[in-house]
Amino acid sequence: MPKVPGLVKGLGVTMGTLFRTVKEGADTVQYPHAKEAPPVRARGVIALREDNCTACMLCARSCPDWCIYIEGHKQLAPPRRAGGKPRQVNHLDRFDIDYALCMYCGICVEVCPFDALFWSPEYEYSEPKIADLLHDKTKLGEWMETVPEAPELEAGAEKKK
Amino acid sequence: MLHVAVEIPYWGQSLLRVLGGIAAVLLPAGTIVYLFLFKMMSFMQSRLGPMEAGPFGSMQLFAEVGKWLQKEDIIPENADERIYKMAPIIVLVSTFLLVVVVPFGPDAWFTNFSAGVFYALAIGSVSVIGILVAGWSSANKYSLLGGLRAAGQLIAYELPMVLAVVGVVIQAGSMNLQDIVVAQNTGSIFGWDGIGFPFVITQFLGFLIFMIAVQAELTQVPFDMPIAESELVSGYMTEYSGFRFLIFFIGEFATAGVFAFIASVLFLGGWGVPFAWFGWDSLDQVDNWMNIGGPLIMLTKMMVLTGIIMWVRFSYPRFREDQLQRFAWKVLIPLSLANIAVTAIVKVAI
Amino acid sequence: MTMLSERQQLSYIAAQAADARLNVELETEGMTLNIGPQHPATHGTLRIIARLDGEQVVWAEPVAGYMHRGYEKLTEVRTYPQVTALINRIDWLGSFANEVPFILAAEQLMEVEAPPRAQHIRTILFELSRIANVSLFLGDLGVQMGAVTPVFMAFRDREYVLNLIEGATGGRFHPNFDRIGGLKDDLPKGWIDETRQVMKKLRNFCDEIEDLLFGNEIFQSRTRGIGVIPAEVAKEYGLSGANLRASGVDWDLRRDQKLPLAYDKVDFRVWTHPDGDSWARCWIRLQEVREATKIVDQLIETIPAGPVMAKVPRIIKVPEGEAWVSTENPLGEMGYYVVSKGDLGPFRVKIRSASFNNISITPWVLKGVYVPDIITILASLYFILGDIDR
Amino acid sequence: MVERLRADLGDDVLDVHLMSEVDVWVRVSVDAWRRAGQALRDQGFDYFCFLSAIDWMPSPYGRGEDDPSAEPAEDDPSASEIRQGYAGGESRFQLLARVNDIRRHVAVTLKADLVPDADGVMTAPSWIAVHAGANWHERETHEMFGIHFDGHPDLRNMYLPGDFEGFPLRKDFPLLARMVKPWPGIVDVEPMPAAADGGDES
Repeated sequence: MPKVPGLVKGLGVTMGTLFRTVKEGADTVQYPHAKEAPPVRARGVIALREDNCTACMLCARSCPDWCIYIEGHKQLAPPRRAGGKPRQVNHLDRFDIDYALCMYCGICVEVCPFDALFWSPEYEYSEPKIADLLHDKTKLGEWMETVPEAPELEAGAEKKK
Repeated sequence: MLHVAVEIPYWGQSLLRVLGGIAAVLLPAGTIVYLFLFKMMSFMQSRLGPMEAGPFGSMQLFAEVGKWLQKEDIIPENADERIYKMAPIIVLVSTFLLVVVVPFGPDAWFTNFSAGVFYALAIGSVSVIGILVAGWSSANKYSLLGGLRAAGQLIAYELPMVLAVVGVVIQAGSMNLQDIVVAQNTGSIFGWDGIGFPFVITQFLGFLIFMIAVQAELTQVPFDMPIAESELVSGYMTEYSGFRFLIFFIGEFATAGVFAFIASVLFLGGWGVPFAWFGWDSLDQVDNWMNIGGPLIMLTKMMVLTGIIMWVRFSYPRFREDQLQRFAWKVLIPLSLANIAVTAIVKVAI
Repeated sequence: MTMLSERQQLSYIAAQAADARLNVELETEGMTLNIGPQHPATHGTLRIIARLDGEQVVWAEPVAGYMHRGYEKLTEVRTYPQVTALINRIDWLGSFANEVPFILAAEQLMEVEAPPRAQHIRTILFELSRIANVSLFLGDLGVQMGAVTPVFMAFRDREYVLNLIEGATGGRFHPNFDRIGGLKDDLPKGWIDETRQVMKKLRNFCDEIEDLLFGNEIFQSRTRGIGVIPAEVAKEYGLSGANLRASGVDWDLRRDQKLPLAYDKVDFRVWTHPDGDSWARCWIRLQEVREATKIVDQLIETIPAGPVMAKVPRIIKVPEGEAWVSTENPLGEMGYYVVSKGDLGPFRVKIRSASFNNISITPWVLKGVYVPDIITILASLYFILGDIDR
Repeated sequence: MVERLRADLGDDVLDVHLMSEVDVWVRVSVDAWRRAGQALRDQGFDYFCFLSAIDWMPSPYGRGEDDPSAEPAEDDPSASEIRQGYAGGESRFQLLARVNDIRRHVAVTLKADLVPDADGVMTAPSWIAVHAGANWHERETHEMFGIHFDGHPDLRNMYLPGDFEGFPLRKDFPLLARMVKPWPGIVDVEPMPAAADGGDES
């Protein structure tokens, strides 16, 4: 069989793609009308469960970009058991993440010892003003609704402790 | 068949021709841009292309024109201002002058030169001046390189184009484009006149060379060294913006359309249907409805040819400057000369 | 094939010499062309100053530094986990591959080793990032030479790979998934099946690119015999990766180095090409994508069960010492010289990035070529600006 | 390999650090820097990997994560002590280079002490004659550490603007990004107004 010249083959590839696009539809998604669902693990935005936070500063200290700002004060909470002494807890006054600085490394979520920070795959929170990218604790708390369940693991994986 | 004889006064004819001329330049440009540049290219790349403006993005071109018209007309500080402003006009005007000789029907022509082919080829190279001037007056090194490359390339490919046409002229025995159309449609292949006798059959080599040369004249990939957006940043168009860039842009695709018109006239039988279908023998007997039907046939053929031009454009990488010069001088020109020689010998022998 | 290309090389060199002689006789005036820093061909901001004689380059010099971010300084003020997040921004197209050598160097100093399952998954992700990186190169190659379609095909199919990486790690471009002692997490369910499908698509993409671009005679005439780098010069400049193998040097750190990665468990071929021209470099990369898909295919079938994290303290302090680990990254040899003083963060990290060495050869190789060849040679050397400037 | 290098360079090989299966470090005197490169090249180490330098002085700025409220650490002499790494050394700055033999799959890391002269300029012989690829690496090292290379054709700045002052990778060059902003990790939890006595734990 004589070799098909590469010039002709190339034309064939583009024409083939054209017919495939006509027949099976494009590989792209018409963004505002249709959306692709990001994977469960996608690092879109950090959500905060305020009740769990003890203002321990671990996340703020481990952040490579210094983009987490925490302020808190101590207050007395009702005792756990009836008749016990009232506990002293750290109450969170301010928890801001500056998404203009954040580089989405996820270290803060990982170091949090009290499961107060979570990743949500939500990504549509761009703002016309850069200052609006500073999310305060109420806004971070609202993201909690979008946090998905952790996915099941592939066969052969060991359960985490 | 009903023979409608409508007498149009001279001023009416002139008006129709002017409007027709504008339509013949802008309509192909618009359809090429939408159909091929927006849609075919996108589909070849597994995407949909513009979809927002109008149904299926069909109004996208108007949106683009609107955008360009809004933009500031920037003139570089060191540019030669008068010439800089003139350059896109030269390019567009040469396109308008080119479409003048193309016949669209038995009476739907703009001018009926007896040396139409000669005129077309001469005018076709005027745009070189526009491009060279644009490259020089921009006061930009990339533009200058682009302009020089364009000049070298267009001159190199002008020659095979002319020589490829000579074969057709010999076969038709005329340089009038209308006569060439008639010659193809009244002809017959060994007595069978079912499809007339389009010259693409005997002049296939010529057709091929002509199309390659057209590709180069239009500076489309693989001959787009003068534009070469990945190295010369669009070459001679680098500094243009807004309205003037729009003119270059329209000029590029309008010229593609007009060259496709000319190619269809020279090789594919132009506006005509084989005359034998309706029992016509000569141009005078052709029905008047062909003045409407002819342009539509031309448009179809034009779309097919530009489709091929664009298809190649979206599939190929580009030649290097010296390679494409070598290709023109060492391959195309000898081939077209051989084509002329063979055509002449066969013509004399028969 | 070799014969032909040698002849082409010779004629090319002869033509250039003749041109140069003519120019000397005519005493034409030179022109300095400033390519970049903002230029479509320098994906990023590399600037090339070229002194031209007509269309021929007399002298060319790349100017880097428009994207210098000072990573070597920044690593000194960060802890080890923070450094991982930082360094996957060096070569942003194959970012997981940047993390691996650093983590391995730290593990070497701490004398821990990741469990086999983690090593396996590491290798898979490493190869996936190679595919993501080099498939974009294959598409970009077309754009540099005027073909618009390959790049869209590359973006289309790279997307599947990025989805895989994102599905496993959470980050499309900056996974930050590698940890000292293992991985952050295990793979999610269904990931392996998806990977199998995607690898088929990628092989199909390689065939398409081969038909569309590599088989094209115009492409071949643009690349064959252009920018020839002999093996001796390549070694002297420290070229690595596909650029070195294209010069006929059989050196691949995946095969020639003992590292705690799963490369010894798979069967793959290291491609070399004798020519050393642009064509060879591009062709080697195409084969490497194919090879990488095969490696991934073999690895996903044999992932051992077990944990993905070794026992490491919660707060990582790396004992005093020095370690050098380099891996065969998509762009070439990427290594970290980590000096630790027993602190939370490294004392000094020397980052040996592949593109820095690969691009340092440009003044040598660009001498005497034509302006369009600058673009093809740079494209075939394949650099990422973040990898040069760091 | 080390034996041959010793034979070639004589007393200029100052120290050798060998970790089996891992790596080899060789410290040579700075005068023999080029000769060492040449000798290794002749032995088959013809693949040039990288060239750089190290400033062994601990940074006076730390990681910029100081808590101003915390008590200043006691002046620990070990904090400012200069401790060189493998293969020892005597000076604050050390040159560092690595060459591979890609046939035998071995590599050497070379080191050399740099002693500033009367003007405080440190000079080392350039490696360009040995490995042409050292050009950019030496430029980078010159820019980052202020080490002068003898025989290098042009030691222009590679990354930074030409009139940049200072040498960024020296430890006494402050990292501005960590200086202009207070560390957010400072404990910012107000103690209970009532329990002022035990409020400082957090």
